[in-house]
Amino acid sequence: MRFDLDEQQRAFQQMVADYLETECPKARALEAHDRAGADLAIWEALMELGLGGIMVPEEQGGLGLGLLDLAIIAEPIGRFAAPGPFFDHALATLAIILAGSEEQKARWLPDMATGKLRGTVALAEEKGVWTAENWTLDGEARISGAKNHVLHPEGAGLLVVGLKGGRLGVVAGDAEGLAVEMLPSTDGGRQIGRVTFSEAAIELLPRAEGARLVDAGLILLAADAFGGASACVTMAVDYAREREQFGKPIGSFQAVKHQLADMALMVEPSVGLYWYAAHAFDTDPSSARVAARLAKSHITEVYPKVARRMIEAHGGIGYTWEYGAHVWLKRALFDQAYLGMPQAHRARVADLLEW
Amino acid sequence: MRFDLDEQQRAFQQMVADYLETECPKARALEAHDRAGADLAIWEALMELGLGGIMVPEEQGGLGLGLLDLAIIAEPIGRFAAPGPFFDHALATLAIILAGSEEQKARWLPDMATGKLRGTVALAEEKGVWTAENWTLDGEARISGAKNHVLHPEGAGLLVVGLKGGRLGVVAGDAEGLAVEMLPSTDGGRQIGRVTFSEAAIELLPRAEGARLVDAGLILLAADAFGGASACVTMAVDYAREREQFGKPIGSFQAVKHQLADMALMVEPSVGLYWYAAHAFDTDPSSARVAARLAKSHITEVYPKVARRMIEAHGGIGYTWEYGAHVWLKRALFDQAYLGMPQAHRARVADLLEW
Amino acid sequence: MDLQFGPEHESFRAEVRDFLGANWRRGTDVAEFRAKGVAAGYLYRNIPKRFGGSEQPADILRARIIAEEFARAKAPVEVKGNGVQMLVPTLLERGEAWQQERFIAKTLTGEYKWAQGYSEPGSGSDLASLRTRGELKDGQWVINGQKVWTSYARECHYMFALIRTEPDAPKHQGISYLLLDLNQPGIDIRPMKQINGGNDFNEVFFDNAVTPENWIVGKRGEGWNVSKSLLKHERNMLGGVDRSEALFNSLLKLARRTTMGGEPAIKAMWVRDRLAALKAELEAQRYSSNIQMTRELAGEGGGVLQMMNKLAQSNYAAAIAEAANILIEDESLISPMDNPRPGNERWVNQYMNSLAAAIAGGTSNIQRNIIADRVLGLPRDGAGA
Amino acid sequence: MDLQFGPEHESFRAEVRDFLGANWRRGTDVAEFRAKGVAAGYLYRNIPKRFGGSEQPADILRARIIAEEFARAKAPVEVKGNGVQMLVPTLLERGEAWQQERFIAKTLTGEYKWAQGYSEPGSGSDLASLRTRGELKDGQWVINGQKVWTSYARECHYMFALIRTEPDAPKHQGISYLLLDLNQPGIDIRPMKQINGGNDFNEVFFDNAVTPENWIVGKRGEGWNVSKSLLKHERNMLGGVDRSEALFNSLLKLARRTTMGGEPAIKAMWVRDRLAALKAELEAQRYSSNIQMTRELAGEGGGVLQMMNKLAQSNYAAAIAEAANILIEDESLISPMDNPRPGNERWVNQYMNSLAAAIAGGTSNIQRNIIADRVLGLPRDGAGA
Repeated sequence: MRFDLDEQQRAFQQMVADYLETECPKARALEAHDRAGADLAIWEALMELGLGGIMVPEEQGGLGLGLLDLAIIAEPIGRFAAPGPFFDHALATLAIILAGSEEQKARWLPDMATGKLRGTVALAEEKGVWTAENWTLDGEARISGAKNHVLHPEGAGLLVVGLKGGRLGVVAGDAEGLAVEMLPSTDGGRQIGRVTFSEAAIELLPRAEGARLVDAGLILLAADAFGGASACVTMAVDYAREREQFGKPIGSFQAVKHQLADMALMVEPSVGLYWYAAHAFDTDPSSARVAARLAKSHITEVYPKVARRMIEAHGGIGYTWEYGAHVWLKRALFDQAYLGMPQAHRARVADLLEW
Repeated sequence: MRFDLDEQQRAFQQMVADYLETECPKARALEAHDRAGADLAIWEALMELGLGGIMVPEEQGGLGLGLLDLAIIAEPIGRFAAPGPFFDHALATLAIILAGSEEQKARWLPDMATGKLRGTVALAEEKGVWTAENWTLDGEARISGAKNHVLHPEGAGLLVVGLKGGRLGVVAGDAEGLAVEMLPSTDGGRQIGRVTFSEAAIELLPRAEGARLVDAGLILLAADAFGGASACVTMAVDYAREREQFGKPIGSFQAVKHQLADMALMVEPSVGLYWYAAHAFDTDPSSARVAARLAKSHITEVYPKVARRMIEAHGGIGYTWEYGAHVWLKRALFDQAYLGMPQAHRARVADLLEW
Repeated sequence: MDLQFGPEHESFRAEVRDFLGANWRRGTDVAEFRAKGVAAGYLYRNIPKRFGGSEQPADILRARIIAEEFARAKAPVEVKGNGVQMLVPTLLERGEAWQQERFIAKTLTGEYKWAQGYSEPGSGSDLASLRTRGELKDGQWVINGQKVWTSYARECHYMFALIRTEPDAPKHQGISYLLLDLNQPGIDIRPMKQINGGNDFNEVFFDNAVTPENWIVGKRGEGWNVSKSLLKHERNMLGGVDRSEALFNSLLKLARRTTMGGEPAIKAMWVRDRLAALKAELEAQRYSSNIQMTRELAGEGGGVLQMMNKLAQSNYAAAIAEAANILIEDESLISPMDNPRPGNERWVNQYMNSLAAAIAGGTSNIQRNIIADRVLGLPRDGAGA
Repeated sequence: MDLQFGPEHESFRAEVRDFLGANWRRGTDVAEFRAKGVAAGYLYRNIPKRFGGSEQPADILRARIIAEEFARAKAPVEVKGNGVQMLVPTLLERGEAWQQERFIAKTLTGEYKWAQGYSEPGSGSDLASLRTRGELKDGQWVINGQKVWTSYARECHYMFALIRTEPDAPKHQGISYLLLDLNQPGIDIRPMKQINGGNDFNEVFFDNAVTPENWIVGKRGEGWNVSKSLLKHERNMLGGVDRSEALFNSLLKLARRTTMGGEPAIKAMWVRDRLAALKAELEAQRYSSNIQMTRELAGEGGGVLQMMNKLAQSNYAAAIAEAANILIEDESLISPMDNPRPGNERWVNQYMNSLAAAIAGGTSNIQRNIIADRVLGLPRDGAGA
C-alpha cells in the first residue's frame, strides 16, 4: 500500500511549479486583475508543456493518465494563482473523454490536447444550481436558454453544455444563436460570462456523464484551493519572518506564531482529501461522488478563511492592491462558490451516505 | 436615560458577593459535587439576608422589587457557583406572584419570602420540551403524569407545575400520589429529580402565566451564566498571573494573553443582554420574550466555551477534581441546557421577530 | 435602570425637531445651516465660541438626542474627518493660542482639511519606531521620509504628522508633532489602491519638505504624548453601534430577499439560527455602548467595555461577511468593482471591507494586547506584534 | 498511488488469519497466546529474541496487517502501558546490558508494570524545571520531592523518573533518568480524582526514597536527552485515527438515535451539515495518517503532518463533544458518574475527556509552538507557555 504521489508524479508537479515560479510571479497573477480580458499566455505555455493532454488517450495524442495526475497539476496552478482557462479547458476536454463517441474524440481531442482548440463548460443555471441532476436546458439538435458563470467563453472553440438528465452536448464557439455577455469577475484570473443560446446548434455526446464531469470539476477546484491555501500559509510565514516590529520579526511573537500554526493546521492535513477523491475517481467512481464533495467542501471552505488571515497577518500592506495578497482571497471566493457552496455539497454527502 | 445599575442595586449586589466570597469559597462549591444531597445551608443563609423576598410584594413581607433586582443577585450566585435551590425557589415564588390569587399570595408568599416554605418548579416533559406552549400535563383538581429535571424536589414544600395552555398549578410537597426519583446531576450544586404524579391533588393558579414564568427563568439563568462566565475569566487570569513556567508568569506569554483577551471579549460585553431583558420583563413584558431568549441563548452558549478554555488555561491542575475548576464547567452545562438549548431559543426569536 | 429620556430631555428633543423643521430641507445651503446649528447650540458643542463652536456644557444625552434627530431628518452634522475629530481636540488641549486662532475655526467649517501622518512603511503596530526625520534649519523644519495609509491626502490642505526630530533620544522621546502645508514642492502624494478597488489611502513622500519652526504642537520630543490623546479620541469615534446595526439589517434584508435551493433563505433553520445569534451579539454591543455612555455621563469613564469595542466590531463585521457570503452563493463570482449598480455581489465588497476593519487603526492583535494589559492586568512582556 | 496491499502482504494476511483461527478464541490463556504470537513473529516485532521479542525486520505494512487482523479477531496484542511503550525502547537504546536483561523480558510479559515519573506540580510545559532531588549517599540515590500526573501508579511495581541529581548544573543538564522500586516506605502514592470522576492519575511523594546507584539509564545529567527519545515515541503513539473515527461513529449513531423537537436529529439540515463537515475532517486525518505511514515506509519520516496529529485530534475531539452536547439537549443535565448504564448523558463524559486530550501530553499551546518552530521555521523566542 502506498498513499503518496510516485516519483514521476512528484517530478511532474515540481516541473509545473518551477515553471510557474518563474513565469507566474505574484505580479503576473495580479496583472489579470488589473486589466479586463483573459490572460491566455500562461495557459498557452502550459499547453506547450503538454498539460492539455494529461487525461487524453494516447491514440489522440495525450498521455492517457488519470484525474489524479491532472489534479496534482491543478495544485501548483492554484498555488501561483495562475490566471487563465486551465480549469475550464481541462473540464471540457474531460467531458469529451468521458462522454464522447470515438469519432468525436478523434475529431476534437488531438487539438484540445495541444491547446489548438480551446474548450469551456457551461453548467450553472439559476442561483446555486450547478449539479447535473438540476440542469434544465434540453434539446436534440438545437437549444435555447442560458447558462451562467461560463468561464472564458469569448474565443472558446467549443462549449460543453450541461443538459437535462445529466447529458452533455457541444456547441461550437462560433455557432449562430450563441451570445456572450461578459461580466466583471471577482477573480480576475478567471473571466466569466453569461451565455445565451437561441436555437443554437448542439451536438450531443452519447454518454450522460454530466454528474461525473461535475465530480471531476469539484476535485480540480479542491486541488486548486489546496494549492492556494498552502500558498497563503507560506506567504504569511514568509512575511512574519521578514517584517520587523519592536526590533524583532513579528514571527517571533508568540501570538503570531500560534495564529500561523493554526493556519497551517487548517490547511496541510487536507491534501489527502483531494488526492483520495481523484484516485477514487480513477479507480472506483462510485465512491468518488462522496469523496469529491468532502474534498471540495472542506478545502474550499478553509481557503477563504486562510486567505483572510494571511491578509490580516500582513497588516495594512496586505490590504493594498499592489501587494497582490487579494489575488488569493478572490481566487478563494471563486473556488468556494464555483460548482456550488460547501453547504450544498455537504447536504449531498449526507444524502449519499444515507444518513 | 440611564443604562446601568443604580447605587442601591450595586450595593445590594456587592453585599451578596461579599457574603458569598466568605461563605461560599471554591471549596464549598466543590463540596456539593462530593456528596449526594442538596446543600441547603447557603440558600438558607441567603434567605436570612432577605433574598427570598426581592420580588414579593410588600404586603406579603417582601421588598416589592423587580426581576432586574433579582437577576443582579443571581449573577454573584453564579459567579461563586453557590449550590442550592436559589433559582428554583425564586421561580416558584415568582409563579405565585405572577399567577396567584390574592388569597393564594397571602397564604404562601410570606413564608416563601423568608424561606420557611421552599418551592420548586416542575416544567420539563419530553427531551427538549420546556416551554409553556408545549406542556401537556393537565387537570383541574388532580393531575397524572410526569415532569423531568425538577430541581431539589426532595423536601420542597410546594411544586409549581406547568400545565397545558401555559397554566400553572401548585402541588404540595407532601401530596399523595407524588413520587420523586432523584437522578445524579451533572451540576452537583443543583440536585435533579423526576417527579411522577398519580392523581395528585393540584391547586390551580388563576392566571395562565406559564410563558412569562419561563421568560423569567431564562433571564435568571442568563444572569447566573454571566456571573459564572466572568468568574471563569477571572480564574484564568489569576492563574496566569501566578503560575510560572520558563521563569515567568504564563500570563506574560503573548499567546496566553491573547487567549485570555478573547475570553474576556466573549463575556464582558454580554452583561447588558440580561440587564435589558430583566428590565424589559419589569416594564414592557412583550419585548421581554425576545430579549430573554437572546440573553439566555447568547450567554449560556458562551459560558461552557469559556469554562473549557479556563480549564485548559490551567493545564493539568484544572483537570483535577480537587482544584474545583470543573464546578463552573458543569454549572455551565446546566445553565445552557436548563429550560432549553440556545438553538431552540434562537429559533423562537426568529419566529417572534417574524423573520 | 431607566431607559427613557427624562422630561427635560424630551422637551429638548422637541426643540431640536422644531429647529430642523424650520431650517433644514433638502437643498438648503449646508454651510449656512451649520452656522445656524452652531448658533442654536447643537453643533460643535464642546468647542469655545471664539473658535466657532457653541460652547455648551457637556451633556451626553443632549448630544445623543441631537444625533438621533439630525439623522432622522437627514440633516448634516459636524464636518467629518481627521481635522475636526483629531486635530481640533489636540489643539484645544495642547496648542498655542495662535495655533488655535489660526486653525480651529476654518477646520470646523471644512475650509481646512487635514491629513493624518502617522504610519510609515516600517512602522505599523510599532508606531514609535517611525523614521521620517525633521531637522531645524534656518528657522524651519526640513522633512524627509515617507508616510503611508494617509486617508484622503489628495483632498487635504494640511497634515498633522509625527516626525522624528531628536534622532539621538530614546524612540518615544524623539518624536515631535508637526503641522505642515501639503501644497508644496517637497511633497509627493501617491494614491494606494485597495483590494476592493477603492483608493482612499495614499503614500506621502517628503523630499526636503518644509514647515515653519513654530508649527509644532507641544514641545520638541513630546509628539508621542500629544498623539496619544488623539488615539484615545479615535478609539471613541469607533465606539458606536451604528455600523454593526446597519450590517445586521442589510444581512437580514439579504436573507429575506434571496433564495437558496429555490426557497427564501430566511426560511432555512440554519439561517434563522445564525441571524438570531448575530442579533444577540448586536444587542450586546448596543447595551455595552449604552452602559459606556451612562458611565461617561456619571464621570466613571467607559472602562473595560470601551477597550473591547474595536475588536468586538471588527469580529462582528467579519461574522456578517461570512454569513452573507454563504447566502449569496455563486453571486460572489461577480465583482462589484466598476459596477455602478451591483446586486447581491455588493457583499463581496463588504467581505473585503470587513478585513479593513480588522487591520485599520491598530490590528486585532494590538487590540488583544490592550485588553490583556489594561483590562485584565496581565504582566507586560515588553512588546507585541 | 496504490491503496491496495500487494500480493505478498495479502498472503501474509492470510497466514495471520490462520494463526488466529488456530490459536485464539475467547477464554484462551492470554500469556500463552502472547508467547505463541511472539514465536510466530507477530508480537514484539522490533525487540530482540533474547529479551522475549520476535526480532522481525521493520515492515510497517505487516505491522498494520497484524494490527488489523488481531483487532478483527479481538485477540490481545502487546502488553499496553508505559513499560512496553516507553521504557523498553529507551533501555534498548540507552540501557546497560544488565538493565536490559533484568527488566525487558518481564516488562514485555506484563510481570513488571512501570509508572512514568516526569511532571511535577511546578513543572508542566516547562518540564526541565523539575525539582525532585536525588543525592548519592552510601552507594544509593536518596530521593526527595514529588511527581504528579502519574498514571496507574498504584498498580505499578517500578517507576522510571527524571530526577535532579546535579543541582548546580544548568537546568537541562542536571537531570538523571533513574529507575526505582515503588514498593518501599519512602514512597507515598495518592490518587488524584479527575473532573469526570475517574482517578487514573496519582501524586507520588518521595521522602528519602532510595534506589541503587546503578539503576540509572545513561550517565548522570543525561536524563533530559534520554527522555527526549521517549517523548518522540509518545507522540507516535498518539498518531492513529482510530480514536477520531470511533468518536465520529458514535456521534453519527447518536444523531440517528436521538430526536430533537420530535424529529430524528439526523434529519435536521444543520445536523447533516455538521456531520458531513466532521466526516471531511475525519477523512483528512485518515489520509494524513496514511501519508505518514507511506513516508515512514519510504524512510522519509512522517514530516509536517506528524507534528500536527496531536492538535488536530484534540481539536476534533472538542468539536465532536460540542456537537454531541447540542444533540443531547437536556440529557446533559444527568451525570454519567456513578451511573452503571448511562444513556446519552455518557456524552457529558466525552465532553470532559475531550478536555483531557487538549491538556495531556503537552497542552495545545505547546503543540502550536512545535508547529510554529519546527514546521513553519518561525524564529524562536526563547520559550513559550
